[in-house]
Amino acid sequence: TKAPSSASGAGSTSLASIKVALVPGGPHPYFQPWIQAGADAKKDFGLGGMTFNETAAWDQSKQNDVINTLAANGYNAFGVFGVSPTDINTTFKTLKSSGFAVGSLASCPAGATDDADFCLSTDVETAAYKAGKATIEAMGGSGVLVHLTGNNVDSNTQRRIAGVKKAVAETNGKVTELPDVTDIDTDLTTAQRAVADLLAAKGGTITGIVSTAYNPAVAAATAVKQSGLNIKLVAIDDDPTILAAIKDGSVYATVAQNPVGQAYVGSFVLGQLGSKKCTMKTPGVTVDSGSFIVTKANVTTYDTERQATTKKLKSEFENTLLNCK
Amino acid sequence: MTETYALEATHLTKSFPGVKALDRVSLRLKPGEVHALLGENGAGKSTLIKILTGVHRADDGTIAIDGRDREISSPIEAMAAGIGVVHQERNVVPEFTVGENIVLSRMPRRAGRVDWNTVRSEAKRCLALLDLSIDPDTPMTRLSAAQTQLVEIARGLYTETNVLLLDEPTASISANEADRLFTVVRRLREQGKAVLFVSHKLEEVFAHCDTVSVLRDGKAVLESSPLHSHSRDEIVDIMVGRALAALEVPDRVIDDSAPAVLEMRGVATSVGHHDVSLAVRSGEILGLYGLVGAGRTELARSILGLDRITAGSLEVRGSAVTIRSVRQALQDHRIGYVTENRKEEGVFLGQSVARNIAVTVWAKLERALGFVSTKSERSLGATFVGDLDIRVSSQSQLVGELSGGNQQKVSLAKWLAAKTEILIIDEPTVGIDVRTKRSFYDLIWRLADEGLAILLISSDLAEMVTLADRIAVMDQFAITGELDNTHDYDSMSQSIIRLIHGTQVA
Amino acid sequence: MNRSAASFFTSQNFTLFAIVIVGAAALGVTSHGGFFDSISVTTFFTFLAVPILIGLAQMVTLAVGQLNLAVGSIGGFTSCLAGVLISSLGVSPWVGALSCLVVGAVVGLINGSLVVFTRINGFIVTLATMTILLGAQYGLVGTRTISSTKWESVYALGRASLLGIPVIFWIAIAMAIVLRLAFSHTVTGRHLLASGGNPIAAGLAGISNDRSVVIAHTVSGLLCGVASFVSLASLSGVNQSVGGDWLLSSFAAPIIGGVALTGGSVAIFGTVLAATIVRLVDSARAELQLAPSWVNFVVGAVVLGTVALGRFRAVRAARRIKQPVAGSSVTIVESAQ
Amino acid sequence: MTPETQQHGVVRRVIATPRFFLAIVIIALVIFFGSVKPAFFSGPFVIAPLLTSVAIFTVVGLAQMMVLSIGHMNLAVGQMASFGAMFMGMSYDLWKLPLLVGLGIGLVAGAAVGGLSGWLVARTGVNSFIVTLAMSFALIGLVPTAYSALATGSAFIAKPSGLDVIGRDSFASFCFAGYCGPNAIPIIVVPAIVVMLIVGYLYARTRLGRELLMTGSNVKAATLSGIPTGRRIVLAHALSGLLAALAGFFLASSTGSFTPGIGDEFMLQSFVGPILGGTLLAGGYISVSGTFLGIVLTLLIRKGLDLFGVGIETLNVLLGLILIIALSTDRIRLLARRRSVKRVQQTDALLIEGNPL
Ligand SMILES: Nc1ncnc2c1ncn2[C@@H]1O[C@H](COP(=O)(O)OP(=O)(O)OP(=O)(O)O)[C@@H](O)[C@H]1O
Ligand SMILES: Nc1ncnc2c1ncn2[C@@H]1O[C@H](COP(=O)(O)OP(=O)(O)OP(=O)(O)O)[C@@H](O)[C@H]1O
Ligand SMILES: [Mg+2]
Ligand SMILES: [Mg+2]
Repeated sequence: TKAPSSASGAGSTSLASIKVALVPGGPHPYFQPWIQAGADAKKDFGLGGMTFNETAAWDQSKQNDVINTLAANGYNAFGVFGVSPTDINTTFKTLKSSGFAVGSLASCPAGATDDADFCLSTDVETAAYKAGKATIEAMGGSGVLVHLTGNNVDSNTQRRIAGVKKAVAETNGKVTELPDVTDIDTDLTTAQRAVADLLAAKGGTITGIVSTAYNPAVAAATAVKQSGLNIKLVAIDDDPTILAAIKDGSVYATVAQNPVGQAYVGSFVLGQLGSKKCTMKTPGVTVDSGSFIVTKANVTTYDTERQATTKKLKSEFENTLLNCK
Repeated sequence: MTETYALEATHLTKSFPGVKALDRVSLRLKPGEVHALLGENGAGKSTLIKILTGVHRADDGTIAIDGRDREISSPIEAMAAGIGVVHQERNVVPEFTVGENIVLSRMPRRAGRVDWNTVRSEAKRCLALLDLSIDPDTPMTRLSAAQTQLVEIARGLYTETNVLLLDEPTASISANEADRLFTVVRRLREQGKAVLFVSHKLEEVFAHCDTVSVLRDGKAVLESSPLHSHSRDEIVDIMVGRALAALEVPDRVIDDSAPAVLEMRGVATSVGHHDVSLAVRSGEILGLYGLVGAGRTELARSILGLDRITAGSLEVRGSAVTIRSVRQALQDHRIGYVTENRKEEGVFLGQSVARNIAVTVWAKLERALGFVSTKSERSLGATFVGDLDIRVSSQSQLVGELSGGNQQKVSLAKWLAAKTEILIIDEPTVGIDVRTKRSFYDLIWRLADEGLAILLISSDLAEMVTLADRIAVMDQFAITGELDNTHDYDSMSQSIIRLIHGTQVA
Repeated sequence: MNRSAASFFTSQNFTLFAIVIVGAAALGVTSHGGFFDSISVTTFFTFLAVPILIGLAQMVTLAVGQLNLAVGSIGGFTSCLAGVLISSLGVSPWVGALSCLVVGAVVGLINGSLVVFTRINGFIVTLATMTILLGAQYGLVGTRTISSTKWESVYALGRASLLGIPVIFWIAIAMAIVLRLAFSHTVTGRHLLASGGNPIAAGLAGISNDRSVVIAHTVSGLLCGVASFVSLASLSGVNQSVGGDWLLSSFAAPIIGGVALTGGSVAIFGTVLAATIVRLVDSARAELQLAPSWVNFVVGAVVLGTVALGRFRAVRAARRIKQPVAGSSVTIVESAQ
Repeated sequence: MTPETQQHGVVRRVIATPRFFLAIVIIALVIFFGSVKPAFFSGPFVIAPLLTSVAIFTVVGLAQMMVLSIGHMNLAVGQMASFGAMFMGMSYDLWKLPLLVGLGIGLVAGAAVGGLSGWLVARTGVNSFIVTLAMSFALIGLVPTAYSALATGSAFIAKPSGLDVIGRDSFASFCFAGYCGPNAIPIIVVPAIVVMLIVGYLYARTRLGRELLMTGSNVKAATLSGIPTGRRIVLAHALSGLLAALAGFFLASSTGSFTPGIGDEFMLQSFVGPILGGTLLAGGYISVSGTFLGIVLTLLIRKGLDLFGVGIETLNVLLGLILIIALSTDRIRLLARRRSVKRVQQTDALLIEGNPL
């Protein structure tokens, strides 16, 4: 193991000396594509090391522990999904002060400042907005919509709520929204019970459901199908369960994000920054990694579009965002 | 030809961490005899009984039942061997009914289910043996302490036994109820069963037992000797290990004209007392006698503010007071209460001797920032350990490790440390051996001579007649009379019994 | 037996029953009768099965004076194991789903044995097994959700109904009845209660407290297994989050239902009613469109209210019979555990 | 007893404490981790974060130990921490108060909810397990609701001056005559040590501490000895809430902001530390240093496993196993000791750990 301080030496170092750590917020299906994308990036760009560590278990101090331990183990470039958007800048600052390259992946810190080198993430609000639009489209432009989502006190949840509200507002009152159902992403039972209760209580009036969290989406897909009600459902992410539901028609659409692009391009940029070959033109810049509406029509092909976006992202960094020697 | 014994234990040895509770003790019970097992506190009587009933395993020694060697390693095996037992500690399942508690060791069942009808009829049968008419369906929690003890005894009679072991069954019941037990014991003797009887009440032992064994410090110092070949004093000397001088009742002078420090006038309480009037002067011992359940403990609790006084007045040193808590009783009025329930209410088993004694005086030892120096605590403790002759290895010894008598002294010491002037002492010598009892008597007299006003509650009539200066008699939550103590047992006991029976048909 | 018939409708149960009736009626009114239509009824009872089962699972350990912090993780682990057995190892759906019961019981047996052999407090033992099982559950499924389409036949059971009420609810009720009979009419059941009520007395009566503890934990594990089976039959799939919300509700039901933490008592009807009340709160939340955090509020308040009320009632009753219950007025508190 | 045997006894007694056992295991683990993974001795990335967690969780453990001392439990430690921290966040963010004033307000808030639990326990006689469980339910509902109403982005992010110093600085930022302190030791250990000393002093030297222990040892006897047990129960719970809030403050200062998630991870740790350290669940006996060592041990193990790159599933499995093994060896060792036999028996009688006979 090498001392972490050696990474901060002056002058450019070879990419082989860069060991990238991808640290998700905790175990979640969203992050699983990072494993393969990270491995690909390591091979394609000749990085010295790559690890994926999800032991943070959705707790900021545990995530800090994980990151610190990785640093002690010689990792010197970090792609991090901050568990707590309001706290993660503090962590970024510490890492930066030790001379590490830091990217905020899949989620940006809350507030205006970003102490990481860059943030490569889905624009959460835009994705939710797109999902809202898709739902409204499926509903035929009018009706009653309800938004299912996760932890209410997470600033990303607030952004999602805003995104859906924006889409609803654009209908000029043709679509009304029931109060948001939050905090039901904790576990599948809670999600399913909440969805079932919702359908039992308001099933007759609801015409569209948009779910911007994982467990509620899984639960809603089956519940809507079983109830036989004519409710259009739009989900988020492209977990196999949801894709299967799109194929069988129980889910109208989903908004896929681009985890592969985040990890792959993120690792590339981290390699460039860590080896001191490049610097960011604007430190802390936010880049949208893209979001994609997936319906029955493009369920088999949307990934091609996404791969293209990933390519574009990489060249965007190379050509406009990075300042290379 | 060797005799067949109903039970023959040979050379039983048992060590607990730090103590040898039994050292090669042998015990022989013949069919048709009532055998007394005597000894001071901690002599090993209960340990012996626990080994015979499979609660503890002996380190060494053998047990034979009806001449055949038996391995007894669990209560079930003891039952199977025909040994019935009433343990010293009360052990009932409070959530169950009386009936179920009686049959707990062998639930009657039919077709895999509990046969509740048999439970009831069996329980009724056992209760009837003791002339008790408690309904077997009564929840255990409804019973008084004495009734609970009687149910324990009934439980010992449930299974068909050849040997019945009774460990201080009469410690907390009145003479009346004890008599019912002895009727059963006599019947068992006639049926050729063997009974082992443990008690600190020597009167009972001499009245009902045939043979005697005595334990001292875990060793048998007298084995299966005919009881009536010994005098009472001889037995005491054997138990104690040296000649114990006869008890000398001191000549106490009471100043009748002195004002009362604690006085109750026409008091009624939330728990049901009525018309209670009594007065204690400083330097005086007022005995409060009554049968178990008469309401004496509750009266003490009302004085301490644990139960409410609803009518009448309570006066301390001449002025009427309302006491709301023990703390107030102690700090404002210097009243202390030595509870009858030492283990549960009197001492802190898991704490050191020093802390147990100092608990009432921390408020006084306290310096700035709540600081209490361990040194002052210990020097205080040392005073009382010496003064009351409490046997401890050091002041940091845990009270749970002391013998019962020494625990009782600790329970008293904390009130002396607090310099109380009025002391209520409730059943001070329950389960305490004869020697320790003596030292307690001396201590109580000494405290009175030093000027304490003492309200002494006891169910032991002999004790009352020995200790008190005056005796108030309580029955069914009211004072039925008050007597000057002549210290003559026969006349006093008759007058007292008359006061009790005046209002109650026995 | 008239004693238990009497206790069946003790005032505690009666209060709970009244709350259920009033609550359901109120919901019926606010929903303009919608609460009583068949979809609502089905939904209500479908999601009542698991709370009842885990409440009973906790109650069995409380009966012997133990706790089971691992209820949720036993449920989560067994359901994920069944999911993996069926989807990856090709085990037939019914065998896989019923394996929940066996595995649950085995885990319970391990819990009980650990408590007995190591003499470590059950709180800590089940805390440790909880952690272990959470790890194992994650190890089994990672972050994916195994869809219930893999066990259609079992899943069909989750939607089947009998007399207009879901079969899985009847399963929970059947378990409650079996437990009730076991606790009031079998010798083993009485022995468990004796061990819980006073272990020393039980020991002296020849009852093995060790055996009681092991049996209680095993039955508790088994009931968690049944709850996990019911989850398999009613959830759209299983993933690492299953069981995550069981722990607190498993305590809420028996405690509101009147089970003493100190052991020695059970309240099966009370537990079922209490679970129903919590479920009513849940339905009301959906009906009134309140944030889910309200449920926590209400449940917290109800737990406190019920126990405090029960306590005051006990004190009053004790006073009425003028027989102090073991120095009740000195006991300002019961020591924890 | 001769002085010699007495000394022998003292040594034996020290060796027989759980603390000694824990210290030995900790030293062995440090040597093991250090020699297999030299990165273990990395000051800023291993030692300093470890010490920070130790500081925070020692306070959490002490918060639980407070109520354990009277034989109660506090299942709401985590929620009390988040409740107290919420008030600190509000003080800084909404009311712009200085560090210490906000801290004080938060501590009072923590003490108030703790005191409320205690009051309910003392007043109704309901078991503390239930009361604090219900309290945690209520706070789980209340705190996030309050955050979403009061905080933009559901977190209070304003930082009064000094917050970062406590939470994130090490002695390396304190320089004197050109020499700076080690970067392996975070500032946060200082307040944590102060808290340990105060709590230790409370129990070892003051009347209040003694009265708490007596209340835990036997509440009836304590009442009958004139100790105001009701008030002591309220006090113990209030102090537990106060320390929980303090731990919440430490955690917020080290992660960066005041969020409703503070304290989510406190409950289990809060029991493990004191119990490993020898504190009795039944009440009446505590150990501050034991609690500290118990916390060090568990966090050290966690850190070690992290260093070896153990995944989340294995980590949980191993932590559970280690907990069982550590406690069963501890129990075996305890049973070998005469003094503790009685304590163990008391505990047993209360906890029904199998056959009491
Ligand atoms: N479980 C135990 N653990 C350790 N020591 C014990 C235990 N039980 C009894 N002892 C010790 O063994 C000795 C004998 O106790 P035992 O209870 O047999 O006395 P006893 O003769 O019944 O006294 P008493 O008249 O007070 O009932 C005492 O020193 C006691 O402290
Ligand atoms: N069922 C019971 N279980 C436990 N303790 C009880 C029970 N009934 C009464 N007690 C308590 O036991 C003690 C002795 O009660 P008991 O009825 O034998 O006599 P008493 O009237 O309280 O006092 P005394 O015997 O001194 O006249 C009292 O403190 C009482 O509160
Ligand atoms: Mg004895
Ligand atoms: Mg009495």
